[in-house]
Amino acid sequence: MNLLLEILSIPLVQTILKIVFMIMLFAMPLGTLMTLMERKWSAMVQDRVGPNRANVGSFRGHGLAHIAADGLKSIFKEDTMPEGSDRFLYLIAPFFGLIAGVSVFAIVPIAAPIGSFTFQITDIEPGLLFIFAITSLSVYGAVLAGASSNSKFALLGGTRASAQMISYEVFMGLALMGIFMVYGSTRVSEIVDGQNAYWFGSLIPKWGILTQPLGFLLFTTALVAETKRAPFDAPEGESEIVAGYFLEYSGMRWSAFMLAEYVAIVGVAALVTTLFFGGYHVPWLHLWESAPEWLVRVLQFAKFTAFVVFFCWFQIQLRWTVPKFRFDQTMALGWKKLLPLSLANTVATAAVILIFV
Amino acid sequence: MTITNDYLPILILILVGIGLAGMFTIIGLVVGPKLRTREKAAPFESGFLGKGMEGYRYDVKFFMTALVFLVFDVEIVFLYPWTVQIRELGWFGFVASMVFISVLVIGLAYDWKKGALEWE
Amino acid sequence: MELKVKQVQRVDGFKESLYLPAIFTGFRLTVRHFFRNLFGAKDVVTVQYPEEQRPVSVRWRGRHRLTRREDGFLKCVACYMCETVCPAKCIHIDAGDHPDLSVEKYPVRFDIDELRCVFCGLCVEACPKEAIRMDTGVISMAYASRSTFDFTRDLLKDEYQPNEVTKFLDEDLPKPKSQAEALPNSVGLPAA
Amino acid sequence: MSMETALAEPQLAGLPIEADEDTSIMAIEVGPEHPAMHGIVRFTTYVDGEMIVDMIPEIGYLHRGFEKESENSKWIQVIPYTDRLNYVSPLLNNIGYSMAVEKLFGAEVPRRAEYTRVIMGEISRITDHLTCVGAAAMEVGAFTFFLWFIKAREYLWELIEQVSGARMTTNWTRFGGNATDLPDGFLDDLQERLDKVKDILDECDKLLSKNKIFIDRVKDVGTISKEDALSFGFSGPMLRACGVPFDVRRSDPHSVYDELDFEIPVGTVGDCFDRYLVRMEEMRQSISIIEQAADKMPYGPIMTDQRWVDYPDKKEVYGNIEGLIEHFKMVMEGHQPPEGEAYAVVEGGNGEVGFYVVSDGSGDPVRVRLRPPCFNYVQAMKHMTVGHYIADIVPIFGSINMIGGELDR
Amino acid sequence: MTETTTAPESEAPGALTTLLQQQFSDTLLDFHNHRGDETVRIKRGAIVPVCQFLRDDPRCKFELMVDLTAVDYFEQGRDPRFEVVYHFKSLAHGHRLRVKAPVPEDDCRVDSIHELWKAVNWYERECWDMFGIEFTGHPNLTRLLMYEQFEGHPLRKDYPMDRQQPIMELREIDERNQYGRA
Repeated sequence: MNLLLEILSIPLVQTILKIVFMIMLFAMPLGTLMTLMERKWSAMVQDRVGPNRANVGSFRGHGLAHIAADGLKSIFKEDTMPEGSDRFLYLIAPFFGLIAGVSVFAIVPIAAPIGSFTFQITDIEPGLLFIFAITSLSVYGAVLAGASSNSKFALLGGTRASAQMISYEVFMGLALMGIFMVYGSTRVSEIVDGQNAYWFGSLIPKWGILTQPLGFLLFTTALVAETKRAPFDAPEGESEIVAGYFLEYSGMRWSAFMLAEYVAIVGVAALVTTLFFGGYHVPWLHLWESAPEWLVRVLQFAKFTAFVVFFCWFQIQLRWTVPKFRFDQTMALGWKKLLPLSLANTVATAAVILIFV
Repeated sequence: MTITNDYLPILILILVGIGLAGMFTIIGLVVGPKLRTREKAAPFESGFLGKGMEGYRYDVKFFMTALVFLVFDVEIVFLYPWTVQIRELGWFGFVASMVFISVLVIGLAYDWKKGALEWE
Repeated sequence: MELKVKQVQRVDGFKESLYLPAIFTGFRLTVRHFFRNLFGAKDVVTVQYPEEQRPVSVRWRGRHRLTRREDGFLKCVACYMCETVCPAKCIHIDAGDHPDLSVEKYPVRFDIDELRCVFCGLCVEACPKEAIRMDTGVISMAYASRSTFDFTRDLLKDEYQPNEVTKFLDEDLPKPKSQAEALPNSVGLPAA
Repeated sequence: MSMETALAEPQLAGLPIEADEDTSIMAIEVGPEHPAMHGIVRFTTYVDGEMIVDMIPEIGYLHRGFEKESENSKWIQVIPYTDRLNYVSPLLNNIGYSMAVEKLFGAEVPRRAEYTRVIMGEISRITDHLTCVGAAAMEVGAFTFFLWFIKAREYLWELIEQVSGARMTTNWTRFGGNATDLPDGFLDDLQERLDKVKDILDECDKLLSKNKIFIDRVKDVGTISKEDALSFGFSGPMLRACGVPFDVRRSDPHSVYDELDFEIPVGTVGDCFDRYLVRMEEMRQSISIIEQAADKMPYGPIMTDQRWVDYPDKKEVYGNIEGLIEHFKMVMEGHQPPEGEAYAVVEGGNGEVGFYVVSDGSGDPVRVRLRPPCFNYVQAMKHMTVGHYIADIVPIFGSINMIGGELDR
Repeated sequence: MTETTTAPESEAPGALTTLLQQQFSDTLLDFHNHRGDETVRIKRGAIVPVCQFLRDDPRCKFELMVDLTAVDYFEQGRDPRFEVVYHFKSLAHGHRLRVKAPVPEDDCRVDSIHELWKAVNWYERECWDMFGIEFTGHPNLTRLLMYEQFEGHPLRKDYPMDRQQPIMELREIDERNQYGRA
């Protein structure tokens, strides 16, 4: 028993356990579930039933078996490689999306720390700046996939993806400046703790959505554009350039792209929750002073998960509500509307902080 | 708080990402059937046997976008320290940053006027 | 009536250029549908096909059926009208002498190639005897082998199972034993 | 046009640039195997970056020889073929062809038959517009919109099924009337379903018509001027979107449309947005037409009593020998319209559907010609797309409502 | 057989026919007004001036070239064998007109009117494709519905229904890829 506790107190072991929990038990299952939920939820919006036919024996689980069926199907599909493609780049392109998607969870806390033990894989000082660095990595996935496929449609998709993603990165950073100013840090744990404060005694929590409403809109928009989902899915553009940058991919490598996309959805939801909705903090929980510590952690994790699921749902709902932008309109929206807006937001936040604080 | 403790997890995570994608690739390569035909190997060309992207040239707009991005992204990086330290730096920092931001805005206005933002 | 012209309204003003109001309106609609269907599938129109079948109208032109006379014999008199009028040329008839002398002919062979059939219903209209009908209500025919679609006179059988290979043979048709027995069954002639 | 010809005579192919090693122009095949091509057609698109500089449409992928097949059939056997022309509004084709043959016969159609034709034709027009608008919207990303429209279309197709016995392959009209009358209780069901369709139209209108993302995609895209549209032979909603109030239902009054009150929606600019709005409004007008026609529906026969125009009444066929022989003769020899030629026109789902029929007095047609409305639209695709982005092919092509069966016949 | 119908001939000429009679008296072959469809048959050489007149004259003002097709009277044994049929519609006056130009089999050509209406281009291509009637002056008289290697003209009455065409090779997209290159 002591030995076990001793092993568990080694930081590296703790880190690995956290990673296993976050990735294998939280992000990946949620991402995989999203592949089905995208279809089920869209079906509900569109007055359909959605997939419900795959079965294991008599078990259908309202379509849950489709997750396994999809996986099995793509395993047994041929992994094609188009003629004249750059084999190495074609091979490594699916890696980047998954790396970026997974790495986002490094800085997301899911519950309050107990002593020195944090429910967060790592709490680095640059925090969100790291996120920007990582998300820009996923540009490579799209660009390399598009460039190496030796297909015109894929190339168009790849170039579109690169232009769109780097552009939206600019004001993704700008949109978050307000948050940095309000909470005075780029470290995620400090931003989350900053949101645990209240206005008017303990009436209204100081969540990011309330301190930075415009920042929230801009950041969410930029993140959705970063994940190349509707309404910013011009790089995929399934009706004009067929499937965009991953047009030539099939089988498991195609699944890697898909999984990366859905993990990214979860990542976006986790980031939005963390930065704008108090992270794991359950509002007004501090009023219940006698709450046992474990229950508080469970409640915090439950609140965090609920918000993450809600924002996953929100992104999927958004996709099935709005049409998509044309590529040049995406760019124009970014550079001509969102960029000035986020600059203005930054300046206004700075002025307000300096005047009132 | 050492570099190792803070950044090792990120390295591990990147390895996890690589591992996942690698697993996917390897499973696909090992288990999937291999029946290559000429039609299947040809890049998609709406039903014809295409020749791929020979002769394609990038639109110059993409390079313009890259240039504009470069300028803005690098300049925005300079703003981060100010945002974190805004209370300490006070109005002096604000004015200084405004000068900096106005340079950015002028740059944006110039690009806009020059049509670098138009996708025509 | 005079020509009335209505100019369509191209709404594209300031409110639209904000993007968000329209997106919120859209959200209200889609979310309403989502929750209506999440709790009780109130708006779902999907038909779960093999278990649940869409009710078809009584006029639905489905698989063909050959009707019988009161004595159980085929109504068809092998007049070739349906064969002539069929635009897909999917009906093939061979005529033979009817055991009931008052009827003259009956189809020894009556084949319908349902793979060629376009389900236009012209054969039903052309038939002067109401011998062929398409009122079985069968909306889909999906069988494993091509030969199953070559429907022969088995169509006559009241409970037709195309996957069973049993054919409806001439022996299965009721046969009057003598002329005297045959004549009263026919229409238009006085009973002997 | 082959490339050699094009290069030899660039001014004829309308080449925008000279043959030159240093151009950055790339050919992209859009179609036939392409998700936006919901009929089969090939557009060889030449793009400079993302901008379309030239486009060569190629059609004929769905050519089934309708005209040749018709000339080798009897007159009545052509009606099932017409279902397969514009397969989202088959009844309008049925009506158009029957009108052409009736014109040859000089036959009168009973008023009840005309009114049912109006009701069924307008239902078909709504299904056509639902498909067109829905599919075009789907391709700019509004998938929900499309599926709600398809739901509405399903309600209407079930109505068509109640009357004709099939959803799409209706084969419903005959020369001098219709094959079947409206069933009992049809008009109540009709009203109920029309109300549902109206609700869906309102809902979809709210979802999309004021959404700036959608407006951005369709506004000032694929604009065609009034003069060009006329010169290209546009008709139907495409021409009306340019501001020309040309509607065959009013300009060449047929059937009982002159007893019904409706407005012709017209646009101003002639872009995809106008076409979308015109079609949306036309569906509402069609619903109003159906409601009026249902109110005014007279009682009476549904087939003409003129002999030799259609089969004799079933009662006569079963009851007396003259009727039987006449029936036999008409089935075996076919309907025999008198010698002559006729061009009958109906306002189809996407424009003027004209049938030109020539008879030599025998049972086989000499010529059955369909004038397909979307033939002209696809011809004008180059005119409408050059100068736009690749992504604009999608809304433009969606708005012209190309139906492969009708285009290629 | 034709109890209900009357013979199409001996009907009074319509207003447009009269106008065309005045303008093109020497090229007008005959006319009829069967079932209210005003129809004129003209010599094929005069098709361009007649169509020009129909489009531009304020009394005609046919903005729409509705349809262009041909009819093969092979089985009827008529001479000339083909007839090219034009349908026009005027929005200003609301009238329609059918113009027919007979074309003999041995000299199977008629002047193209593609410069008058933009829509004509494809209609003439289709007509050439289907009937083999050559439209002189057409900029790009190639097959439209059929493929380039198709043999024969399918809508001619002497083209048998069940004729087999030679099987084509799988087509690659060489030629069109080379846009703007020598």
